[in-house]
Amino acid sequence: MSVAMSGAELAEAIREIDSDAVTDHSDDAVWVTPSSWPDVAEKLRDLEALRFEMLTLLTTVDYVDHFEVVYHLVSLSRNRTGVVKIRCGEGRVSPSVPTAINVWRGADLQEREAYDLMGVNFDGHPNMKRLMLWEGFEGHPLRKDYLR
Amino acid sequence: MGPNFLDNAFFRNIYCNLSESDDVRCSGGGWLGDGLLPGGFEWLAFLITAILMAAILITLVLNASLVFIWAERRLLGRFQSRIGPNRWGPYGSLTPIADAVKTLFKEDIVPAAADRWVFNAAPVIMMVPSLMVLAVIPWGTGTFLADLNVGILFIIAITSLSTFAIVMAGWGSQNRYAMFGAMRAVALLISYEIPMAISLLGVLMIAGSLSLVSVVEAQNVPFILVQPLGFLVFFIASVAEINRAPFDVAEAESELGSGYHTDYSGMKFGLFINAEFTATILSSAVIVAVFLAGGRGWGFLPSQAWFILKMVPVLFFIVWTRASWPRLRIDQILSLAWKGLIILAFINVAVSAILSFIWPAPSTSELWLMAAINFGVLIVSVFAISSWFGSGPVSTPRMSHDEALPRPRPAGLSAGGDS
Amino acid sequence: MIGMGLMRGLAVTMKTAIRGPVTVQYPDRRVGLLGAAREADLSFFRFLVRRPKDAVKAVAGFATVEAKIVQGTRFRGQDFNWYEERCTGCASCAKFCPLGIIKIETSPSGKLQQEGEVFNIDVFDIDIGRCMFCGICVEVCPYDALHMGSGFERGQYERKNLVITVEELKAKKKTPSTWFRPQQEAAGYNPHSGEDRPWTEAGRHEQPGDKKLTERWVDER
Amino acid sequence: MTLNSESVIVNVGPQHPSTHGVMRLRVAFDGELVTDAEMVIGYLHRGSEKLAEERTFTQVVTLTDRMDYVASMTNNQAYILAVEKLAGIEPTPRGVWLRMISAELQRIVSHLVAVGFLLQDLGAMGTPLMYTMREREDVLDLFELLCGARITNSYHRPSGVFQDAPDEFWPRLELFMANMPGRIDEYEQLISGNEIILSRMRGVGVIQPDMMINASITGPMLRAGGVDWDLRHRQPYEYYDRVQFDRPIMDESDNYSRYLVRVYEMRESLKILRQCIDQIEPGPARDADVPFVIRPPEGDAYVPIEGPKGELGFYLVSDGGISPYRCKVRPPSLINLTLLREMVIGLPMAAMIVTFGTVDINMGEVDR
Repeated sequence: MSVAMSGAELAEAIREIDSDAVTDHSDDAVWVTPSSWPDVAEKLRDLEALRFEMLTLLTTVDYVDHFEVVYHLVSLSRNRTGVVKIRCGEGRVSPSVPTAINVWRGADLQEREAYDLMGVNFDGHPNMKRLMLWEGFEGHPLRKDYLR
Repeated sequence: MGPNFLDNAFFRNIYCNLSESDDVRCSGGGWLGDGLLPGGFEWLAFLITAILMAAILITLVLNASLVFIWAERRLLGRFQSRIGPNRWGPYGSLTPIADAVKTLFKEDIVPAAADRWVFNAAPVIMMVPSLMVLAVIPWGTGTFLADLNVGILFIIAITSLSTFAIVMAGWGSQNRYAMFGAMRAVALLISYEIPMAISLLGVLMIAGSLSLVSVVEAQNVPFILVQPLGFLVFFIASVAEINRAPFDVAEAESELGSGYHTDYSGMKFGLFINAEFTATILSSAVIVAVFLAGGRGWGFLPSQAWFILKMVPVLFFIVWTRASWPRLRIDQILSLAWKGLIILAFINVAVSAILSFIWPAPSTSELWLMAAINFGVLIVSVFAISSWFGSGPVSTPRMSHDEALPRPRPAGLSAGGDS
Repeated sequence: MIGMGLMRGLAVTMKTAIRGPVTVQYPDRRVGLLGAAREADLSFFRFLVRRPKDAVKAVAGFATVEAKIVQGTRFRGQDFNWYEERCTGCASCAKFCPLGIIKIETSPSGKLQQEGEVFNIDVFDIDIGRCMFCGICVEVCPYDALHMGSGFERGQYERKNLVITVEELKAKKKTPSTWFRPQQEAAGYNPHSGEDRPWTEAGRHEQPGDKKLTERWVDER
Repeated sequence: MTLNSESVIVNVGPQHPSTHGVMRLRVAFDGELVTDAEMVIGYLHRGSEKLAEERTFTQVVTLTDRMDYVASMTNNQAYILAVEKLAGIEPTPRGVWLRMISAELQRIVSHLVAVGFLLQDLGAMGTPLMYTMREREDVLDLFELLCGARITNSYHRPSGVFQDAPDEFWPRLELFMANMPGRIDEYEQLISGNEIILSRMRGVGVIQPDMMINASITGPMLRAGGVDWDLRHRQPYEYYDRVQFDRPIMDESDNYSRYLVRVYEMRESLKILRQCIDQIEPGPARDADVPFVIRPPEGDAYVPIEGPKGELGFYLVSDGGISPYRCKVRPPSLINLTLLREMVIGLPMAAMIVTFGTVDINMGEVDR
């Protein structure tokens, strides 16, 4: 049975990597800052105590005043799951998060989809093109202010 | 020696009615007497009879391809636990005709980028070799258009023509799928010409003639028994030559749409399909003539009937393999030809050469002896080749067992318990 | 030895060919001589003697019999069954339809009945050209007035003909599917039998003619 | 000897017999060999996630049917589990067993379709496909008894299933369970030992397990690479901790092992089904107190399940309203395609088609 790491545990572990990274934590999730993300992500994958080898789900949520990128991580060897969230685009302006593709290859298509439908930019992604919709489509349909 | 169709009663009657031939076989005259045409016009009688015979044979073969299409669809259906066509006509037997009518009424599309001449000529050329092979096949006693003394050579030469048609279709339609199919088909056809020709050498050595009629006459024992290895190679090669499963890479519908005839529609497409099925029928006819003693059989049926009866199992096997086996990849097909079949064919040639050196004109009992030796050669060489091609042990999944045992549940609860 | 796997494959296809087809034919079934005899409920020889004409037809492959399609009683068909007597015009179905394809227009009828005022239903259009037969309209109907149908033959040449109107719903023979109607299933009703189901037997509520109900709604007032 | 020839770019799809839907692969060929591949998707994008935001929680079940239309029951299951976690609804035991039964039947169907169409890609004239479709029909008949629909089931509801299985369902299920092992053996006879298939599928499309983990690839593909990762076992949801089953693992990580793992998983599914039938308990199939319109508290929930194609999950965010604020699907089909380019480069065209087939995707789920 996999164990879900609580937000507090995860927050503590991430603070050890980068003391300024954690902004907040809840029961099951931890919020980190976008700037610290590339470093934190790599450590989350590589540190012996954590070993989150797999990024199962990457998604974005539009909370009207800001966007949130949600990472669901799984450690196959430790049989644990963890949730990391990043707030970005405060005030709905240019939401962007550093890409995780160098750490988890599985972020590739998911980041492209998130960019396509939610308009969150993943800096450093080598192929940041629309995935589902065609080039030249205006707007990002999953945003709450998107009107047909 | 007069025209060869004189052996056949029907055509002899027509010919002898028309001409004042002095052939002994015409001595009884025709049904209506002798010589409707004046003397000196034997050539006209010959021409009329020959054209009539060609017309009958071509019509029969083309119609047979319709029957074969129906039979194949019914059989494929059976093999796939379906019914197959059963709506139009008794047991769906008129379905190919309905298909033909439909194909005729379809729009004839020529792609804008296509090379029109090449594109339009390809299906016609595709039909040519199928119909030309018809000429030398001895369908029964006297039922053949030409007893060429190079009959087998003629078949091998003419069937190569279809390569042209396929390349023309692939190139002319300016479609990449078609081009892929055409390139594959060319590689395949050229490769399989060689084992096909070499596998026939053994037959020729024993029969002592290239004429198909003589080959049939030489088969006191069917050559499938005398030349089992030659038969195996020839059968595989001819299935490959006619682009049938498991060698249908040229039209590989799961990869290339439908290969070289992707862009064809209407009756041009129909011609391709018809040529394919005609080629299947004719190659099975060649197999029957060369390896299954042609129209030879017991007296209670005419020789033509024996010939057709022998074609049935060959065609059935071709359909059966089509239903059962997937397609090989083009590189595997080529390596099968160059590394497997050619070697087998050469082994066959060597053994046959020795045997025919020992028995230059084999009697029936000597043929049986040859058959026994050749079966030994078949088994040994196929074993040797397959150990070379061998695929190694097949692994199965290891089962990862569940550590957690099921929690105990209260007993006595049935599945259909009421809710 | 190479080739044994191929031979086993041939054996499997041959076995299947001998076992025979499993196809269900529709709209009618072509039968051979044996099938025709079985269909006529006669032994093979009796069939030959008694009905030689049919036997010849069957041998020629022209004999057809009606196709039998076995379907579950919960089959969600496309001809909706609507019981006018049960409907109050509350429009729950229209509200909860995920696609919004039900159009209801009501007008007050002016007469009071037991469970409150009853509305005339002027329009009850179901655009089954866009319907996905999820059955949620049936699930949310509080009065068991709407049922899924059991039919599936409604091919039309124009999309506009795919709209089921209130007149059609009223006139239709009622063969409701037992989808989300467990009481129908418990009663053993099979919609494919073609039996007309009166509105009094379709729902889970008491019949308004019931004594208890009269007490509850009329006498108490 | 190599020839420096211009590579040919071929559009495989969007309409192509072997792209399993409307998908387009732009492939550069050098002769028969693939030198580059890029996938272009979105032809079937229907905006299901956006549509879900304006439907009530129960109405969204109908949308999940249409994502992976080969495995609607498992989609329903994943979605309903997410809703139950979000709203804190406790399902009834009989409902859970029925959900497991339907999900395992659906897994068999999905694997049947995967195997059948894989053999179709291999050029087997549709014979194995017809056989697998024949068995699929049996399962679809069972689904018709259960819920009146064959493909778009919408069978699961928060707190259970919408209606208990009818009486005639159980004997039919037993009949299916009795027939199925023999049928699977038949496929194995027809397919597994066939030399043509062995030569075409073994050692082709190999992909390293650590690479797969890094690329989030899950499901039979990962298990064919030697990684024992099955969410039914690792994160037991529903009552999967009460049933015993094995997980077939292969180490080759090639096309053949992916195929074989699916065949063996069908047998395991039958085992699970048997235990479900033995253990199912009487009771209501659904909690009558759970209303049609539910209002989960604010928050988010993600529940992954082991779908037939990989980890299938729904991430739901609620703002306390009657419809999900955000509904995100974790589509295994899409994410398993991440490494497609790496897998097919250097292969001949025919092997590319087969490799693509063993990933087992469903375009309804890739594009949503």
